[in-house]
Amino acid sequence: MTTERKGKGTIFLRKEFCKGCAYCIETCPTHCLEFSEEFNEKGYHFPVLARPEKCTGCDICGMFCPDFAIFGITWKKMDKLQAQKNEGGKVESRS
Amino acid sequence: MTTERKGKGTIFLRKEFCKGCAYCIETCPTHCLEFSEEFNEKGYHFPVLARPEKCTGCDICGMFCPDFAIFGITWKKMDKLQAQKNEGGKVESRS
Amino acid sequence: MAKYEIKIGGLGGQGVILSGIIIGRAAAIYDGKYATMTQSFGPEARGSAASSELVIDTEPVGYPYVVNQNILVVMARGAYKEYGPRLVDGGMLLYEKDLVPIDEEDLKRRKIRYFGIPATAFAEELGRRIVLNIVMMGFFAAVAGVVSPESMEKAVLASVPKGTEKLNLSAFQKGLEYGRNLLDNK
Amino acid sequence: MAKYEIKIGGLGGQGVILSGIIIGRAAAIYDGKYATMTQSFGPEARGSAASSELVIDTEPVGYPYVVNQNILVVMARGAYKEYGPRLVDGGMLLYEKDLVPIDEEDLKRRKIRYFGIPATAFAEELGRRIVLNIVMMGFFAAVAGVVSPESMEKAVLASVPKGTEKLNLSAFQKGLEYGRNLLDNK
Amino acid sequence: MSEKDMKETYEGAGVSPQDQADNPVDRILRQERMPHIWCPGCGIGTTVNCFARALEKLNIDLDNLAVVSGIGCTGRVAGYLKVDSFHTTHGRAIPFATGLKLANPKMKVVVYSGDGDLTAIGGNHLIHAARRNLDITVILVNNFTYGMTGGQYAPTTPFGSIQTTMPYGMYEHQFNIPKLVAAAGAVYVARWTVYQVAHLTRAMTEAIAKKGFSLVEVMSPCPTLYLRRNRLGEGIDEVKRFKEWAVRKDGADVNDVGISRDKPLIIGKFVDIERDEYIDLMNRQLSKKLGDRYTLYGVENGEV
Amino acid sequence: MSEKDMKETYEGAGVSPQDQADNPVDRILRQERMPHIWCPGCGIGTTVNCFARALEKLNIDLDNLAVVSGIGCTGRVAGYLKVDSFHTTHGRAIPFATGLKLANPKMKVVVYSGDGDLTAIGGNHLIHAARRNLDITVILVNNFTYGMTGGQYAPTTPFGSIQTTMPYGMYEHQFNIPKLVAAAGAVYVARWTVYQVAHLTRAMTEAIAKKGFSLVEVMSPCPTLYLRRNRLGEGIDEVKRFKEWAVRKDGADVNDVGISRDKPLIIGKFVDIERDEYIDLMNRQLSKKLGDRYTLYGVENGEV
Amino acid sequence: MKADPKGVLTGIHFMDGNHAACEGALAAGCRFAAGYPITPSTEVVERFAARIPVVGDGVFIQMEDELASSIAIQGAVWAGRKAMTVTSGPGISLMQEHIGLAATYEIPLVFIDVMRGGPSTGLPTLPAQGDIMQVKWGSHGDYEIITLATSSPQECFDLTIKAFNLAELYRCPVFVLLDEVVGHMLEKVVIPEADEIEVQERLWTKKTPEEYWPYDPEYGMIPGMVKAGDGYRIHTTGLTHDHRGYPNLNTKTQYEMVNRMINKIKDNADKIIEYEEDGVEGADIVVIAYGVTTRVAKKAIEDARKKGIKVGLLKLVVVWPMPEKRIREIAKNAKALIVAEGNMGQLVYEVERLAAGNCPTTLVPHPGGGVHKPETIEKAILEAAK
Amino acid sequence: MKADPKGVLTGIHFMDGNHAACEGALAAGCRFAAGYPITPSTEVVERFAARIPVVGDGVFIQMEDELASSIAIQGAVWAGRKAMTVTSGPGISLMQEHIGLAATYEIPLVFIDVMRGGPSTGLPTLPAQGDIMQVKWGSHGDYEIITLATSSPQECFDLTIKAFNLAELYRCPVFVLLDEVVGHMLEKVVIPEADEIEVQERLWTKKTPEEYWPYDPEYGMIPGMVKAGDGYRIHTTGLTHDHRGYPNLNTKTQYEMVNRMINKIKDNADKIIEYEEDGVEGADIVVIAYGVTTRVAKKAIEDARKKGIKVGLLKLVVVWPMPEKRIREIAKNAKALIVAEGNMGQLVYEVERLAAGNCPTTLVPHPGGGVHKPETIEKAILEAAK
Ligand SMILES: Cc1ncc(C[n+]2csc(CCOP(=O)(O)OP(=O)(O)O)c2C)c(N)n1
Ligand SMILES: Cc1ncc(C[n+]2csc(CCOP(=O)(O)OP(=O)(O)O)c2C)c(N)n1
Ligand code: SF4
Ligand code: SF4
Ligand code: SF4
Ligand code: SF4
Ligand code: SF4
Ligand code: SF4
Ligand SMILES: [Mg+2]
Ligand SMILES: [Mg+2]
Repeated sequence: MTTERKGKGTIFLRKEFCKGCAYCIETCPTHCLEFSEEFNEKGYHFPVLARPEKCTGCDICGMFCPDFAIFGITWKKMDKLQAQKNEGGKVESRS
Repeated sequence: MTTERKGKGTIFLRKEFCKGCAYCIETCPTHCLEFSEEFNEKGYHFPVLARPEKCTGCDICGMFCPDFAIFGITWKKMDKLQAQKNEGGKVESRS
Repeated sequence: MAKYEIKIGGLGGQGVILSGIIIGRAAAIYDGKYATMTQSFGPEARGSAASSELVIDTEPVGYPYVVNQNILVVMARGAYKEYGPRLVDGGMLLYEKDLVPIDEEDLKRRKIRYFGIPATAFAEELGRRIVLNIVMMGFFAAVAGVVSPESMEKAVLASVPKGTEKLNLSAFQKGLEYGRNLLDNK
Repeated sequence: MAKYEIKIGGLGGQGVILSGIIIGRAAAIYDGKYATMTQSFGPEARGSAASSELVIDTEPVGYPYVVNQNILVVMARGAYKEYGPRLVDGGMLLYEKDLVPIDEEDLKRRKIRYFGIPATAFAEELGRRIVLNIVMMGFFAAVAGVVSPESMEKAVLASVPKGTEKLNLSAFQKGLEYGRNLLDNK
Repeated sequence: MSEKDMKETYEGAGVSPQDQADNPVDRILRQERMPHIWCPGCGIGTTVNCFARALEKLNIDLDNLAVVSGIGCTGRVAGYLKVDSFHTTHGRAIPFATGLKLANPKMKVVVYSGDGDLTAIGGNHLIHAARRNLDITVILVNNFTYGMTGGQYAPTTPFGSIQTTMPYGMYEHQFNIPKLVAAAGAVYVARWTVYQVAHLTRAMTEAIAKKGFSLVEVMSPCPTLYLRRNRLGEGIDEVKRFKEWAVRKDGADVNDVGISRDKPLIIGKFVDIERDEYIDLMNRQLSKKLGDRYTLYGVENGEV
Repeated sequence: MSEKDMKETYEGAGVSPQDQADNPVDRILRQERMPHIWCPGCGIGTTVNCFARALEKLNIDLDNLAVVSGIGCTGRVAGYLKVDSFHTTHGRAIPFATGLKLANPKMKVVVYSGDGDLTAIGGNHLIHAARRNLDITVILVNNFTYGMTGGQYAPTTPFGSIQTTMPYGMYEHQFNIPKLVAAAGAVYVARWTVYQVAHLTRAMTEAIAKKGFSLVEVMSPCPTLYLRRNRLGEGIDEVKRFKEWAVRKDGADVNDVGISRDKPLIIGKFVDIERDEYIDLMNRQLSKKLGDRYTLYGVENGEV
Repeated sequence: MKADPKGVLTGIHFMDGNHAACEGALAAGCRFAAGYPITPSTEVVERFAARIPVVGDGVFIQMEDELASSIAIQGAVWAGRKAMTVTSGPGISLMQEHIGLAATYEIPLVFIDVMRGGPSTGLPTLPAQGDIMQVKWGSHGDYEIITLATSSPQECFDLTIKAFNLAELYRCPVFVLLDEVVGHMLEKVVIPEADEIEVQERLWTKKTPEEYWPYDPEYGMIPGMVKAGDGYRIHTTGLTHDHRGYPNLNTKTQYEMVNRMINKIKDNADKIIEYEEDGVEGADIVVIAYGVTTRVAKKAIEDARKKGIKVGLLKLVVVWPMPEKRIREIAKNAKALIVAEGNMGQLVYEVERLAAGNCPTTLVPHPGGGVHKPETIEKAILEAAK
Repeated sequence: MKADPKGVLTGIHFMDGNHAACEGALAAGCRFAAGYPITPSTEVVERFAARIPVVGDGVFIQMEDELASSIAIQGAVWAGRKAMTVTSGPGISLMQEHIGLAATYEIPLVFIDVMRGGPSTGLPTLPAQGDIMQVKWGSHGDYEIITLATSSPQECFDLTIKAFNLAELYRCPVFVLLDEVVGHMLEKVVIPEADEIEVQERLWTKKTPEEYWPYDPEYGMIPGMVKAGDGYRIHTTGLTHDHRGYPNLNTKTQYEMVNRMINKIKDNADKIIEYEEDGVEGADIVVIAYGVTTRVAKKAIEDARKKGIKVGLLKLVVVWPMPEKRIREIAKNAKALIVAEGNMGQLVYEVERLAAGNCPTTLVPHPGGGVHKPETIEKAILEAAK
């Protein structure tokens, strides 16, 4: 399930963690996030990458998110991680 | 039991309160106090007005004395108090 | 029914506690019954479920919590999920129609009477989403048969902040009417 | 006498507590007896009386305080005044001759043996007024017959600050000799 | 929720494999305890986010990190971090941390707690820790209120603000926290808001790296109990307000950094000085006095 | 000892009648409790002497004066003064005084206690009282030690000094008390030693007269447990040393008044500023919000 | 004395226990409260903070911690006020030194403890009855306190007034215990007219400053009080003190002081004690309970009675001092005593002591976090009846 | 495990109880002490401060107050140390919140309480036994602690070691009580060679970080311990927590937690309990006492025996938990029990409970400020024998 790479990066979202606070949406420097129409289980609107072409993967959204729901990453870093993984290198989860 | 008025003032002493700390002796501006030869009941030497002619009644000894044992007063004030008393005026003890 | 054991569930901020107070006050002060309201609150519930419980009886209430939950009022899906299963057979469910998807089959099987109202929509019509719970209370007054509508109305007036009486009365009326119509049409 | 109940009294700073420790240590560690020392201390005693108590026995000491005060060692007038009357008839009094005026008549009436020593003067002779209590301990060793002089000497050495052993030994000897002479001449 | 589960809940805008999302927060979170209890729009989570990134930057062995919290909404931070973490009693995180650090000096010890916890009931420990200058770091989340107990006034509540125990508006003076801890002896003091995430992260990094007692005051919105009651909107409104309100003045005189809602909110690094650290002082004095009889404490291979 | 007895114990160098000795200390002392427990050469008594004279100068109704002490040698002061006087618990004189003052605002309330009591266990109350700026006065007798308990180190013990719990010399940093209370919000802060009896008396007068939280730090010798252990002689030696050691700098920057035995001891009046008092603030805010529904608190005949 | 109408919110209210307790305090004449927020008690002082500026001539202050609150109120009492503080278990733990001080000062003081689950931080929002021994034994040394337990908002109102009255009468700390669920439970609360509320005035001394000493018994064993500023120029201390309030550190003074402090409660116990009985006379089984547990026990007892068991309820309104004589009597006539309490066994020890082997005493514990199920108590009754 | 010789001052000393207790702590492996000065206890930490830099690898810190000391030691324990604090009644009052925390954390911790006269500031320099109920009941909620009472400097040494060992074995706070007079009494103290001193090592977990949770029972009911920095990355809290140490605020978790915490002591009581009997078997009268009072009681008993009375002594070395079974037995065989204690009646309530009406229980109180006169106890014995 790969997707088109429109911008320099993308976001990950744990929708069910989101409490709809709008921190990410309001602080994204490129204004590429918007609230979903949809509610999550708890009844909150969550962000969607409305303008993926503008996402730089800077993870400012991620730094702001008080609920650890969103996380931005550049394709470059993604590829590096993917490569590491393909080489069998374990992605350290305890630093 | 009046005594000769040699200086401008004199001291009162509660000998048994004295703990012989020398505060009064060392701080008297006119150096008119000295330790007694005698001990008091607790075994301390107490001050005596060795040079009464030099006492100004300034009560600096009294301000320093940590044991509320000594108190200096001018003859002038003494006379005033005496006069008040003679007039039947009560010397207020609770101000 | 002499004894009602009512649970009101929703999300924090929906006025679940105030709803409990209104019903309790109506019953205890204006309807001459005994009413005990308890509330579950606390940090663990922050930003999630909130609930209040009411025991209404004609004699003094001993055990203060709901045991035989025979009426459930829910304003959020989570609350329905959590408290729905605890409704006793033959009990009654009042729910916010647009927010709470119900399982009609299950309810029917358990012989539970259920009544929905689009309270949020009504509240929004009145311009203040916040009066959703008062709409619910009007609805409750009409449908539940626990306390008289008159007492409920008095209790609403006694419980809402000063200056908001009119708005809240409209909300209450809205719910009441909707409820009455619903009953008439059933 | 199997059991000694000793009170040592003086002024704060005279080494009253150390005296108690020395006798206790001599008895408990070097003389194979049982010794319990207690001390009265505290803010109320600041700058005034200080005292220590010793119970020495051939069997373990139960009640820790002095009840039958049969030996009194005093280094200040106040202490004599306070503890003198509590000496049991037939007891023993050791006192600093120059500091403590005694009431010989009273003592004789109560059959109390009393021995004085100008310990302060001796201490001053040795150049340190502070060893007054050690002079007293030498005197005690000679006169009291509670603990052996050898044990007392060891206890003095074990109890005084390092570097002061010589001075303290001289002080002890001084008191011991004076005491022995006194006994010989009595 | 397990770490794996948590990763899998990510919706990666269609990206796969999802577990490549190398989020530093996820690595330090106790995933099984998510989601956390904080309200929508509460800034505490954002500070934790920054903290995770600060640790990443510091590149320290997390096995040697301990986080100690008192009681309060912020006090729950310790419980969400996958390090040795201690939820203590109200106001007493600092003395607990003092014992921990002193007993095992190799640990990096961070106290993470709220304004009420650290400056009201815990005020004495705060100033004494600053005085001693033992090497610990305090992250103080200032949300102008006692969040956990329902919004009572704190020694930080601004003049005029409504709180449950100040129903007619705050009339007590506030602490100027940087000034107070600086006066007590802190060697590093900074203040940021949750708006300046990058600065905040750097400040946390610096504070943890700094030897001695360091403190970072983080201004953070409490929408539920402070903002709404004072008609100041939601969390995001305060975050945006911080942007306007805050004026950065590194090296500002701590006398000038008292907070009032009518005046600019001075932020920045206010104090960064050198002063002998506690264990160093202890080792120095005891060695001086005891010579060979004393072995340096907490020193492994010549290094503290 | 009754007042009369006490007067009769005076030996007036032959002067008669002796009861004419109009000593202000005698009037404020509980004569029946004399002599006091303080050691020979302890400076606490001297501070009381100055306090009595300060009261005389202020010419206030002593019925409206309350003195509150914590526990310690200095803590015994309250017990010797013939005013409403309270010996509380260790460190808690200030919150007791806060309750007393707030409950009966016509009282002048003075807290009289030691450095350990007020800055160690009582440190939190000290800074919070300074913050609130309720109108009370603190006389803090700093003798570098915990006297009452036998000479343990205090947050004021100078570097290198020997104390029972610092047998090899003090290695902890000290508080700079004027700086700390100023940072917390005190409006009047002065430091004097028992050598400057006249200045000290005036400072006490000013502090009591000042509206708001005021503090006078008095340096005072503890011969028994601090001086002798550090081979610094008797009380009088320290008093004389104060004369040399102390340098008066009114208005000195509180940053510069930390104490070290190697540096000059800065004394003088450091802080004397205006800042709204607690009850005034309360009255103002509540009147503003409640209007006629609120009656000014603690105000008799239009005066507080 | 009748209550001051300014503090009396006459009317019929639907109110929770915490708010009702605050109204009780105001009605009783409390005009000073100091507190430090803690769940589940804070509403009491929140209400006080809102009400007192309007009631007038009083203050609320939020102190920096519980240590400070619990002594600020003592300053206020010496300044002539009726005062209280409010907290929960962790706060009571922090106040222990000052509870002992209040007992030693012998001042009227009310501590409201809204009990949550313990130990330590425990269950901040959930009920328990785990502080019942703590309030009696938590401070060092020998002293006596009075403790009331409430089971409904109405009782929170009524018993808070009673607590203030007892505090004044016996010059001692009085505790009002609310189970969390009682504190947060709303029920009808009837607040009568001010002139229907009996309020105990402070036992002011009748002596002149010259005759007066603060610990000279004046009202029975109780010394009369003065307030700061009235010219009595008193001294008081937490040290062992004589009748003058001056430290006097010896066994004799200690004995006189402690003995009177203890006996003023013990000897007046019959006047202080309050309990309610329901079918105790002639019962085989007697359930002893306090606070919310009494409500559950009632249900259990009703159910058991339906099964033919002769079971009664002894509800302790005043828990400390215990109704010792009555419990001893009951134990002699009953087949078994059952103590149901919201802890793992605390008051049961006292009941067992008083039972003196005359009948067995069974504990029905609850660890906290909720209240007993009536069935649990009923089961214990049925078991005991076998 | 044998004691580390570095901490053992082998030899025969003439030493007071406070110093001996410090030596006991050092011998037991205590390497961290935090304290706040208070008469009459301070010498314990004064000695520690002097000794620890030379013993090595340890610290003493004087904290700003008792609250701080009593939690600094908990940080130290989690950092792997054996730790203690030392105080007297007022300090114990201030430590109550942290005593509950230690119980809830389930950490080994020793509190030395050198008891002075109370309540409040009381008699700072004079003995009493007024904290005996406080140490058991002073904190809120349900928890269990262990308490030892010493009657001589030798016991101060021996029982402090025992206290540390029990703390490690049961992961709970252990109190060592010294009467002031014991703390300041000098007697012979024999400190054996290090290899003659049995020291309980911490019950370190045997599990890996992956398997480990801090409240999983591992040694019987007791969870194994880890220390900060060892990679286990634990969490703990004073909130009601599950086996993982995570907050879990409900009755079930509460029950599991509290129940295990209590039962690990109750179920092991037989192993923990220590008492000494002197002529209890066959005695008509049994005197029960602890601490210094046992010494006085011995004298009284000897004197009474001379008068032909069959009287025995039960000396409680471990006071909490009480030797319940033994006392119940004794009560069945004796004509009367006498409790002599340095307070106005505290432990006597427990003894009376255990006597269960089988024989009367008489209190011989002492208000503090001294110890009983042997005659006073003897009189009570003679009275009871009538
Ligand atoms: C001894 C004690 N007193 C009071 C409390 C109640 N309490 C819990 S958190 C808290 C205040 C928290 O405020 P803050 O530290 O600012 O944290 P926030 O919730 O705002 O993050 C209080 C008073 C407690 N748990 N323990
Ligand atoms: C709760 C409590 N902790 C400790 C003590 C013991 N204590 C009494 S006075 C004192 C220190 C006094 O020092 P300071 O305030 O400087 O007064 P000083 O005696 O030096 O005048 C201490 C620690 C106590 N009484 N109560
Ligand atoms: S990663 Fe950066 S650009 Fe992309 S959504 Fe997040 S904040 Fe915006
Ligand atoms: S910041 Fe996080 S919680 Fe807030 S809206 Fe964005 S994803 Fe949701
Ligand atoms: S009154 Fe003055 S001059 Fe006279 S002795 Fe005293 S200090 Fe000296
Ligand atoms: S100052 Fe007072 S105590 Fe000191 S020597 Fe002089 S009279 Fe005596
Ligand atoms: S109450 Fe305030 S501080 Fe606490 S979680 Fe909610 S928003 Fe955050
Ligand atoms: S111990 Fe020190 S402070 Fe206390 S009375 Fe003696 S000299 Fe003064
Ligand atoms: Mg906060
Ligand atoms: Mg001091």
